[in-house]
Amino acid sequence: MAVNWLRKFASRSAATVFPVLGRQGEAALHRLALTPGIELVDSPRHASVLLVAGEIPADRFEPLRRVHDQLPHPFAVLWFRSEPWPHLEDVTRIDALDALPEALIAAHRELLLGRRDSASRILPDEPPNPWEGLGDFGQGGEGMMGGVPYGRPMAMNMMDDVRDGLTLDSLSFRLGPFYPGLPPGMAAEITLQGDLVQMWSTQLAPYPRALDPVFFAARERPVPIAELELARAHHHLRRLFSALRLAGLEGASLSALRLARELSPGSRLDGLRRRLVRSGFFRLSSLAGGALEAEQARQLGGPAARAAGLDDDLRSQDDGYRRLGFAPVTQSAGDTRARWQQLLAEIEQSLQLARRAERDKACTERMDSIETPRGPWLEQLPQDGSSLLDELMPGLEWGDALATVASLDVAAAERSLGEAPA
Amino acid sequence: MIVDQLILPLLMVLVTLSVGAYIVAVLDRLMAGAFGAPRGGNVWLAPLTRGAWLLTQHANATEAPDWRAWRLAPALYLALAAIGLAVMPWSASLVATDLVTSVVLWGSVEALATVVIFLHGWSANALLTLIGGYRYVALGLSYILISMFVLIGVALPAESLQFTQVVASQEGLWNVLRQPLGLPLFLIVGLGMTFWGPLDLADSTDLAGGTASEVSGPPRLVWDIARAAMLVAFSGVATTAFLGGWLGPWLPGPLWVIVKMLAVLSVLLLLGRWLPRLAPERCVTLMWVVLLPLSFLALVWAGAVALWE
Amino acid sequence: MTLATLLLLAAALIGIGLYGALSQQSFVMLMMGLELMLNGVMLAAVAFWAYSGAGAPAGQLLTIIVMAVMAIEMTMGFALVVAVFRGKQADTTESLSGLKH
Amino acid sequence: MTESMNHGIGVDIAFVLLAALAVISGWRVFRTDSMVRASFFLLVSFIAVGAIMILLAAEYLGVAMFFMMAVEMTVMALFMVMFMMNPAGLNPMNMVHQERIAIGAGIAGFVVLGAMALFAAFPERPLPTGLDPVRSLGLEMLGDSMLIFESAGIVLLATMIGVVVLSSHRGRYGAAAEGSMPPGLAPGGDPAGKSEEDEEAGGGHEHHHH
Repeated sequence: MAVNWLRKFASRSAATVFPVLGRQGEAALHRLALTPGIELVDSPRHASVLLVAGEIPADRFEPLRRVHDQLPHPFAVLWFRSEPWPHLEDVTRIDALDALPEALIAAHRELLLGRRDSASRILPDEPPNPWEGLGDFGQGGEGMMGGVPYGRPMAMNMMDDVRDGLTLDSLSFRLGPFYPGLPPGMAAEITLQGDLVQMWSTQLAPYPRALDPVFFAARERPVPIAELELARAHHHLRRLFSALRLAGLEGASLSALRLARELSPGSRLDGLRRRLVRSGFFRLSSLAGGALEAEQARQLGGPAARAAGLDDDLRSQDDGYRRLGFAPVTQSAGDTRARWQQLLAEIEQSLQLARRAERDKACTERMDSIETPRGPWLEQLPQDGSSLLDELMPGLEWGDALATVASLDVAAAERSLGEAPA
Repeated sequence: MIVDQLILPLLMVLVTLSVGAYIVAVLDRLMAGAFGAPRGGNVWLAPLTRGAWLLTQHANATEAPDWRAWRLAPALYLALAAIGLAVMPWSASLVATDLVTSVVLWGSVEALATVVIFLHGWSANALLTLIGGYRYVALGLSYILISMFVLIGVALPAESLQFTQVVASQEGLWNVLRQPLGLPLFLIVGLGMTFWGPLDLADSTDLAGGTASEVSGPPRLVWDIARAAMLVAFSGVATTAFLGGWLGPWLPGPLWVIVKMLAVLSVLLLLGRWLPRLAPERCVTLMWVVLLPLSFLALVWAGAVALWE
Repeated sequence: MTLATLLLLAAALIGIGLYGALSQQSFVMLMMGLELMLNGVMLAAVAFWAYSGAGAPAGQLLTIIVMAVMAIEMTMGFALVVAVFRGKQADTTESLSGLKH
Repeated sequence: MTESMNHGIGVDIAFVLLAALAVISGWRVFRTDSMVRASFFLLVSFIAVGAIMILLAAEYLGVAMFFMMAVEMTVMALFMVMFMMNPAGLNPMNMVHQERIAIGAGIAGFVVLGAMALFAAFPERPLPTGLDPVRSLGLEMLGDSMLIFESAGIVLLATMIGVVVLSSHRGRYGAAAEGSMPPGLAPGGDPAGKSEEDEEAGGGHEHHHH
């Protein structure tokens, strides 16, 4: 009786959702972030609903199984534009973005009211490896150190340590592909020493990021510059959202998302920029580090390259743009802070161009070279650059490392699978 | 006698604890709404329904945790917050335990909090929780030092280590004016100790929740309540040490304490929503290079003023 | 709670500490044994102060000095351990034969 | 708080519980599988003794005990982890030598001291009523015994300097005399971590090597 009352009361709480992103699943994330009654959480332990958004490639099934089993009972699983695994009972698949928030809230509510059974575990509850004891007391190695209990090396450094005489814990682990601090789909083997990244090796490249269809249209025919520039600003604003969320500025991150949603040539970035400056984002946050060498910047292209001082921008070769008075903006430092300043400047520039282009009804003129928000598109679309992180990450503090990853758009670009964003 | 000395003070602390934690949750939601979080649902009901949800959720297990420490850590943190609230006077006579060394006891609450937060991160036997625990230990020592220097400063004019005496010594002039550096420093320490907002380095988003990233269900509820209660305890001690506690015209003493605590809480929660999280490296530098010398200065200032008076 | 019971408790703590200090191989655990012994000493000092010292402040003072000694013991101990560890990668008493000759 | 001296049954119960806690956790220190656990068991033992001190009206000492030992044991736990001796208790830990002698010595110590406690006659001079222990301690520390404390302060300072010298002669990043630079993450690599100038100037490419 009392329990029933408690559950009834609990069913009015916000639905806590842990999103597992598949290919092009980010649209769901951006929609849910602005929906009242839904709370996106960073850890599967904090969620009551697991949302599988987008197609999950087969090489990420195993991690998905593990994330699935990490949700505490009772929990529900929803598949959004993704094929549920056939052996699961009680699966819910949603394909319409507009129906998603309500489905999530309903799943949470029904779960608590007992109208829906909790999803059951997939993997057996046992250590991934057997205990491998060697020593007198069952320990792995000599004395009480060393060995591999449960098949896992102990957090100790048996190698010669170049950093200091102390065997301060080198901690090796694998992060991703569903860790919210990394780009969707990316996984890496990381060795930390204290708070410092000692080694980073990218294991799974992030999913390609969808480009707005207007960029593909621009390869075939002249398109209005206003439309192209708004799509660019939209792309950048959504990246700003995840970075600001990571930096602990939830309010500002949501206003970036709102700005993206209601983007028009009349939109102004001033409010968001002022807010960021006043909150001390550029001074207090983890933004030092992640400086690109000239060669790395050229390889990556796009805003990251311009933030490192290269003024490569295919737009300056287009007569349509030239008539609007376009000149690339650049920064010099090339680090994370410079990249965010660059991104803000580019969003502002895009909005300005969009206003002027709308007034002049300007269209693009070249079709063989397009500057996408991700980088230049000459013969082929911008390719994946995540291997760059292996060189860039070592030596950064953990906070700086994640902020650097967020500031770099390393994912490849691809055609949007579904409908165009509104 | 048992009723007077045990049950009533206990009740008082429990009520402050639960009401305080609830108010923190509501205020924080209001602030979040003002800063642009999607509005929806009832702000006054939301913390309660969330609590009910966590009560119905199972407490999960990790692989080979230190069960005892893992389950105890949230409860101990809550107990520390309760100790803080117990030594905080509501009026000259209304105080749960009027220990003669209550200022030092509060200092030891801060020191023990370091232990408890580290245990919470360490005992889950998981990666991100461990990093969160270490981060806190690396910073915790500097928080304790700053707070102790500042609190010794308020004990000087009172010539006592007792919070009731500290308030009594502010009859003429509140310490916030007598020792202008004290309150800001103390509030920064408060944000650090509860890892709230800009100083949320132990339970941060870049660690997917840090020390709390592996807990669910009732233990998580206790941990959340404990953090909120610790913030309340901090605002209580700040009110007592710097804002003259129960002193004030017109209103009865306890009401003044409540008003002042609410004001301090609002400032803390506002800072929490307004500022981004500090980089840990920058935070260490800030603490040791800027704030610790400032706290020395605050102490010297307090000593000079005490001699001059 | 009488002087005798308090002193018995102190004796028990000192006994356990003595066992630890003598039996443990690792430096840090050895230091823990010492600290536990000092814990007993402090308790005895306060017990004497309360029951047979007529509240002479010197009793409390002794305890404070023991606390300071503990802090010193720990810092010096750790400094030595760090120095030895860096030099010899040793953290147990057996592996340090240099001090014997 | 002086009424705790003419103590009632509550104080006795509290004492028995705290004494049991102090002894059991003190014993667990040497019987647990993990060094972090060991140091926190020691902390529990200290806290129990501190609480007993508060029962004995030594309020400052008891509370100071919490304060000092919390910090001390945290540092201790961290050092354990740094030396990586089985911090998490994943491997059983039993590293003892001369255990029989040690047990014998421990028991002998307890018996001798216990016998002294039981059979020696100590003068019975309880705390005078109206004594303010904290005030009397403060007056003693900063009045008559000022000299002792000044010298204790100097000893502490000397210790600090000694510790720094001992541990930084060969510093974290190499010999102090050779200009300590963070080493690379690989042998012969660029120094890891950033120097202050790099951060402030924001100049991406040039590194300021010293």
